[in-house]
Amino acid sequence: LEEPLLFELDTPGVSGIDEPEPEPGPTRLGGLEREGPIGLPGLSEPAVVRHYTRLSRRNYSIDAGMYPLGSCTMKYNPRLNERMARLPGFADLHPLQPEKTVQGALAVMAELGRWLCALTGLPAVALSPAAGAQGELCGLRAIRAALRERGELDTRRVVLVAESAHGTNPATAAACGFKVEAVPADARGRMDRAAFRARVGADVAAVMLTNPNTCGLFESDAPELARALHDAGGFVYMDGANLNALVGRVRAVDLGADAMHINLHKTFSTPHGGGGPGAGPTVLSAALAPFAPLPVLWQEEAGWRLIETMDGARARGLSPFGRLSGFHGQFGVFVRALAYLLAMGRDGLRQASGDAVLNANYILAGLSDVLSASYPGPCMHEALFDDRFLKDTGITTLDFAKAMIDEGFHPMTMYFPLVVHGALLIEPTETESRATLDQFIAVMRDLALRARAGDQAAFKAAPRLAPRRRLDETQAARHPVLRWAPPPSSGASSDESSFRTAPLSSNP
Amino acid sequence: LEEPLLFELDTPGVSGIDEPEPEPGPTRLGGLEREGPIGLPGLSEPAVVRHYTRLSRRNYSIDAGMYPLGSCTMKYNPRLNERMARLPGFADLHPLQPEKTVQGALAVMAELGRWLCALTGLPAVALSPAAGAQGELCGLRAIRAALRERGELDTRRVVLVAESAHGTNPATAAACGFKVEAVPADARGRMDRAAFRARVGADVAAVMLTNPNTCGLFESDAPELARALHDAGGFVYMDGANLNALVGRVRAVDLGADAMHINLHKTFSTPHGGGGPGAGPTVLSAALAPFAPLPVLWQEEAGWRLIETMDGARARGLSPFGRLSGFHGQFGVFVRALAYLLAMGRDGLRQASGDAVLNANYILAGLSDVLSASYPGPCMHEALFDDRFLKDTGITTLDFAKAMIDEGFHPMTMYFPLVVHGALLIEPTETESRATLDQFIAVMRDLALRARAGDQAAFKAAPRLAPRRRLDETQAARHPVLRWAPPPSSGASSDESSFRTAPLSSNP
Amino acid sequence: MRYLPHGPADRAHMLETLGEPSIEALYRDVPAAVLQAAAFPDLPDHQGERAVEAHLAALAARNRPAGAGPCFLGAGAMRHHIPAVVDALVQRGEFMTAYTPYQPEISQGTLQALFEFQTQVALITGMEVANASMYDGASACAEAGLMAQRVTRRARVLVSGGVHPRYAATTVTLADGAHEAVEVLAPDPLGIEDLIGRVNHETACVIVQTPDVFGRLRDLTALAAACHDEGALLVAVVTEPLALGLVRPPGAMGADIVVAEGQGLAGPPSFGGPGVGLFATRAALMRQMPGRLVGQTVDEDGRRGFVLTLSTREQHIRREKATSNICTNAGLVALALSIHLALLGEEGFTRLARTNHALAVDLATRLARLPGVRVLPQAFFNEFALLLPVPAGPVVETLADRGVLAGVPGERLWPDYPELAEVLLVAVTETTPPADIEALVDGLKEALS
Amino acid sequence: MRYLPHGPADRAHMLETLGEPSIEALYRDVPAAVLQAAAFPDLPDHQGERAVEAHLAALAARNRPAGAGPCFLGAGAMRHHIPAVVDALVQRGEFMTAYTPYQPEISQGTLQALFEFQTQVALITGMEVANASMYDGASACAEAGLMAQRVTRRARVLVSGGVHPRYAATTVTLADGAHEAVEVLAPDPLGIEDLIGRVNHETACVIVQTPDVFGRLRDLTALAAACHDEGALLVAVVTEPLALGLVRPPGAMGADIVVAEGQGLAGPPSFGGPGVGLFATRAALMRQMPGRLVGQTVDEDGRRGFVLTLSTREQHIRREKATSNICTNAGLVALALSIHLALLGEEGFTRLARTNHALAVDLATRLARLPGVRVLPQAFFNEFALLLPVPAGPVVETLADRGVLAGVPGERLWPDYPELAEVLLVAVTETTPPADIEALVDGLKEALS
Repeated sequence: LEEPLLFELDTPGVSGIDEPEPEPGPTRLGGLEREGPIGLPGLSEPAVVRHYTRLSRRNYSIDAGMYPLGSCTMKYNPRLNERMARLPGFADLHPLQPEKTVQGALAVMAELGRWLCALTGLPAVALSPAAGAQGELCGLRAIRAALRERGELDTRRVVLVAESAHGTNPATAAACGFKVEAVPADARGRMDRAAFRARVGADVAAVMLTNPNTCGLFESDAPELARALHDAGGFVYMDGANLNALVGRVRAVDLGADAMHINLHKTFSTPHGGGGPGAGPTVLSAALAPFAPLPVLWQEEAGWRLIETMDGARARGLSPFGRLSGFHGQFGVFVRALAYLLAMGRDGLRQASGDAVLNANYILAGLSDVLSASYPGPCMHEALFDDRFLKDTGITTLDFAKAMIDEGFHPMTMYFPLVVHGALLIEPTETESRATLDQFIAVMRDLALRARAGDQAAFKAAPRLAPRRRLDETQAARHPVLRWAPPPSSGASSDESSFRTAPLSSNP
Repeated sequence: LEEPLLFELDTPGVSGIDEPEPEPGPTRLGGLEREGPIGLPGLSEPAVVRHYTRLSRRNYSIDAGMYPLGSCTMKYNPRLNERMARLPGFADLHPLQPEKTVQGALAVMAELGRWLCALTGLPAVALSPAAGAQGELCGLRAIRAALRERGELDTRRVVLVAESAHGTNPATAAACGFKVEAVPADARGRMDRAAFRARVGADVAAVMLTNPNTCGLFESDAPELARALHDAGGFVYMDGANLNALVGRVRAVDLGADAMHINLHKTFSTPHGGGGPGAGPTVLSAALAPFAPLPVLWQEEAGWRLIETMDGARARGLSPFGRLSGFHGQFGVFVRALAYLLAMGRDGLRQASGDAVLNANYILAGLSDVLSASYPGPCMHEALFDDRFLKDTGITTLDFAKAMIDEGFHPMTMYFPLVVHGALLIEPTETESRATLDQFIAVMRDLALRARAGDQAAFKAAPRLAPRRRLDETQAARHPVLRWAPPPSSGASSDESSFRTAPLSSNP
Repeated sequence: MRYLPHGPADRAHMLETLGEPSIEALYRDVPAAVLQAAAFPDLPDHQGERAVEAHLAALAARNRPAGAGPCFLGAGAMRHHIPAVVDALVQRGEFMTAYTPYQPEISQGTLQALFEFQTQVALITGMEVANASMYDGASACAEAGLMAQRVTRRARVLVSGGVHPRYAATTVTLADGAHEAVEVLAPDPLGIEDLIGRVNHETACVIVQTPDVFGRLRDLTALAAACHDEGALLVAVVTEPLALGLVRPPGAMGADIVVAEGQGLAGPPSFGGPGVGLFATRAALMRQMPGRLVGQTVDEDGRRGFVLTLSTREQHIRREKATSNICTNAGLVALALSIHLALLGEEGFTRLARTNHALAVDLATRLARLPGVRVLPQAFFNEFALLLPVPAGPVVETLADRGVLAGVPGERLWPDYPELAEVLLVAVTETTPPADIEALVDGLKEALS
Repeated sequence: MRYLPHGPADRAHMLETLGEPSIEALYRDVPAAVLQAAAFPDLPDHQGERAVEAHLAALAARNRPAGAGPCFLGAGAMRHHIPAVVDALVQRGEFMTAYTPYQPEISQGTLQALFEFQTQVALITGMEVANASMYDGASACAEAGLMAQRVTRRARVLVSGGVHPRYAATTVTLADGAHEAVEVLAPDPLGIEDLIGRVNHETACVIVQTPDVFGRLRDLTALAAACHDEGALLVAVVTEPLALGLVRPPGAMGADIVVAEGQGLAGPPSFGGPGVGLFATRAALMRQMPGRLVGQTVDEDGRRGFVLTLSTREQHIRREKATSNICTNAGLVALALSIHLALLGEEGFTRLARTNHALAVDLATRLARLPGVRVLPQAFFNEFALLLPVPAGPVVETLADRGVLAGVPGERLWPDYPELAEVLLVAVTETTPPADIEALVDGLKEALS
């Protein structure tokens, strides 16, 4: 059965909400009443439940299967976290309640901050970044503010970014007004040490570096390179995307980081939710800490306070670079992450990162003879392969990925990092069992053998067992249809075409 | 991907629960310590979540689609009910708390009881029956107790049961020590009036009658036949299974009922849960009310009380026939049902029963020319067809039902009631939309035409798109395997065979 | 009317299709007088979700949740910590809103889960087979009596005085449907009743509980032998199955049928219902077992699958000759219990049992030091009867006013036995923090002084 | 360690397969000094679910839930009644634990839901297209400023003094990344700021809010015309989208971009996060829109399906040339909002808006009768600023001690503007019962006398 759009299920006059009609009375709308209907469809509560239940069943999810997405850290999302985030004492708090009525919530933020600082060894944390990319922005803005204070903002214009970095790194650096320069990788898949050293200088504001990097390899030179950059007056931004390999074993401070965002929705188990909400608290070194954005959590005799103004911050010796969100950040995500940290504890976190690395190496070893591993092991929490094993088969990494769908697995990350050709980046995380890993390895081996045996047509036709076969992404981008519009036949003449073809030049 | 059994996912040493080991200390077990392991498998929390998520995805459910099961009243289960039943003030109540600490819970029971009495017109209700079948038992035991008090228990030995009745009716009557006699149906699908009148007499304790009956037809003669039986000193037990056609429009009292169970999990929207828990409160006439089982809810000056003893009951003029459950019945189900009743209200319930009947007639009309309707309309809340339309096709009602699965619908009730050949009993309920009904009708029409066109092989092969194809039920019953046992190879020699073949005669 | 999908236009269209003027016209087979009699002047009209929620929340607020303070109530309804996962999974629509799995091809989720449940129940009770659950422990106990009557073709059922009195009463009611042959012995806090001496060739079964209602662990071995010598069955009742993580299961002591109440490991007490009845027996008696059974089989492609089986015992086929009139089970509660057991596993289940016992031993030791207080059972699991120097009922009421739910007083369970008025049943679980234990000890000390 | 599936035997087997002596050996690329430095003496070890729950529940108990008594707080975070269905569906693992839908074949659930969300947002804002959500209203506002800079190739962003000051601050921070060209006007409780007069050929956009932070409904028509005359864009901010059920949407008044905060219709305020930013614009500007977009297409069999589209704007492809560095959205909150709007439908949404407004009119009428109290806006929706005769901060603290959360005092939002100290923002929703309104009126009367 196909599932129509909500708008195609419209039953005029029906609502899934029974609020009573208010008594007629005066209005004070100043003549700004809405004219004409909105166009929202009417559905009963049963119709809504069935619609979304059916839609949900067209999704893959970590609850239903392994997500070997490299650099995405798709681990299990504990249900206790959800229960805790929904306690009325957390969920039903207004952000502007008097501070004396929310001391427990502020204590949650403080306690989470303590964990993050302890695990990274950095002294301060800005909790408010709403996601990893905003955390990067937070870090770079703090660096910019520090440079400004040093009077070097105009001279230090360059941010070095590893070739293998996530796209958010250069995008963020550019959004902060820096000039982005890529640093190449060497044959070992690490940042090229010589190239880096050669580039360090008085015009470099910072380096953005992921460690372990997106090839799943530990950047062994990181402490040394960081020292070199620090000596030259630059800062080190460490991308926390791959923190899951390090938690409880390696501290960012010991790798020379001045700033690092932490994806609570990856490393600390809060759900991805089909694309958010996440949270990207950013830890900061002593040099950057004063520039952390508002609000700043501050402990005083009367209890926890939120410093919300520049004046208030300055009175405490701080120079915030600004603010990133309307209130105090993703509080609901903080509760979930703290629940996870408490549940895992020091020993559990250390075991988890170890198991994550163990699992990745188990996959690397289990597949190295049939897939082409890009670098020798050991890897950290993810294993990188490239498409050499598909040479002359006519099958691409994409075809291979789609064939995995028919075997019941979500594909791994494809075509990233860009430093190898046709990359297949596999991150199992620690919450996959040995039985699942064995099954995954068996499926991957079988697919690789079938690919090499020349079963091209089957791969090109995949997926066949998914809710949809391959979708035409080109058409979607060339003629974007971003919303439903009533069919032309149904009365009011459709202006759907205007959503598609209006030229950019009609822009005022 | 196939999903193994829990036992096949065993990871020794792993647990999904982290309770700390207690301090070693003295035990007081009297030498009755367990010897040897139990054999429960070890699974982490992620493994458990994935196991059950995957299992759940192999189920059909009302959330995902229509369940046109005749006599089952598979309607939408509101989520508000679930939230209400989980309020700590309801869920976290111990049944033996001092009564002064549970006045709200007793008020819930009283309020639910008031609704049930008002809707049926009967003066009393026994809430404790755990399900419909226990409600039947409750009613018949009350009748037995009344007969005993009248000194007629030895003379009134017969319970009349309509030929079309649910199997629970004769089973219950037998369990209460009565002799069961069937009353045939007439050509109109109703209880044969003449046969009934002829059978009424001094040896008849009661009649068990479903109204609307299981052919989906209203027993128009019910008031008259009830009068005849009452005049002859017998009682009328009305099976409440089909109450959904009548709520808010027809009261059981006006049909002559002395007792009727009400399936809260059908008529009043609490979930079926894959087979329970349900609840079967039983309303009773003034003649039967004194015999209602313990506990009896009683209002006194200090508040609500539960009368738990025969002495206590006798002091209030009651003569309970006994008790049916450890505590006070399915309280969690009561909360859900009351939430539903409050949400629907008098007007909503009336509209719901009307919509249920409208939907059934819409289906009857939409299919009558291609399926063979057993009786002319109007029907009540369900529409009955038989397998005449499959004559000479080689396709059975079962084949037809299995083919529906491949079209995305749960099959209707098959081969029941027994009064027609190869019955197909379809009950849409009021919570299916017109769009769904149209889709259902279209699918059924299409299948009927394909069946008559002679597409036998396709029907015999159905279902093909379900998680399983047809299962061998004969083997399951001949060689029952009711539990997993470790495979013989894994150490301790398996005694699995003993679970299968031990002869009944080994019985002491 | 948010639960109704039809708009006015839908109803009009459908009636037009039918050629009917109104919904009321479809009710023409109902006598007019009957339709007219149906008025409901006292019932309110429909209400929105907020209004319903407010009404019920107000009723809930008139109760004192057990967990709002110290609580030592047990006696067949236990409060264990249920992991968040259990309720999250049980509330998946595919489980919660599914019907009985009569169409096995699209019900493998429920069926496999129940097959696993049956296996778990068999394992913890030490029996060979189990059914897919019954309404609750009390009705399972009664059905065990009926089953013994069927198996032995004898009428007499002997119920120990250590069996929960509500179970005994339910058994009398249900097993007495046709005969009046159930004998319930007087409650027996000291454990000196002579069951063995009462078993004879007319006995269908003896029903005994362990830990019994006074918390006492019982060795059933000799009783089982005596039953078997006379051709009777031994039925063992367990109201706290967590005990089976630590103590010898009835199956290992010769019981023929084990019944239990699983609520405590499945969910909150919910004022006593719904619960879930466990029912296990020996393979030889399988076909006499009441209730629903899931069996393993294969599909046309040879893949393992599960079906409801041995349904020829049941009422839809056997009608008046069925083994029982039961038509539903406690599917969703059974599922919750099974998920919890899956989470616990061997380690977690046995460890949780040890934790419960350790707390109970500690509490018993402290309470035994109070002047005039006696702990009755020598051997117990996580619950035990106290003998107070004064009637327990007023003590419980007094402590309730101080926020402590001290336990179940004898008068609540045995109102007909005034000699048990000084008995107080006290239970602890892993949810009982040390401070609560202090509160009980101090509260009792004060109330008794 | 209940979240870890490996037992000791698994780890041993896997290490053996790898030929490695230990997990630690796999960390050999990490300098030894770095490994040795990592000690965490102050962190506790793992804890069971009960212990974690107890710890967090104790922290939660140190807060006063807004719903525990009368609450009139708004100012960008609203408390609406969210039907039980919303959270039940959002918590389905298939939605909650899914990744970003980069593999469309197995992500149609999320994709179709977001496509529906985009349509709903376009409908209620009166715009042509919308994206799949942003972090929150404040960041959406800032992104609108950035987008206007890109579209117009101009730097200057003019922010009305009626825009929520936290939104203005976020916009300054984010839009100032490269330039310092954002001008925020002083707060303007009386609505006399001259925006039109400040628009010129250097203006990228004007950002204005309606209802503004003082609750005032604004007619944007003239301002939009002025912007368009100068080649600038008009950005409209809505912090309470329920208003759009009753008042004319910015799209109908000429806005080019509409941003809003959807939290109030999606879930509880959760101390301010996560929220969900709505972002809608005209079709012509579609390719300059930041954030994730879902588009309709077909699969190989010609069946309708949905994909993430126009991703060439995004950072994984464009890297430093991306329209934005944003990489996630607020998918699950967007889903919640969409489900709620699906439940409401045209009828429910507009009715709920009428209910909110009626309550606000009633409250405003009563409060205006208090001596010395002035209701500032003439036209408002469900929130309005009061001018008190005394500073509002202490009044709020006093009433909080009496259990009434009276509103947001001026000093909380505008600490730098002491002239706004007497302002109190008061909001009502359908969750405000009449008794709470009485409590506020009485409380204020008392506090002011």
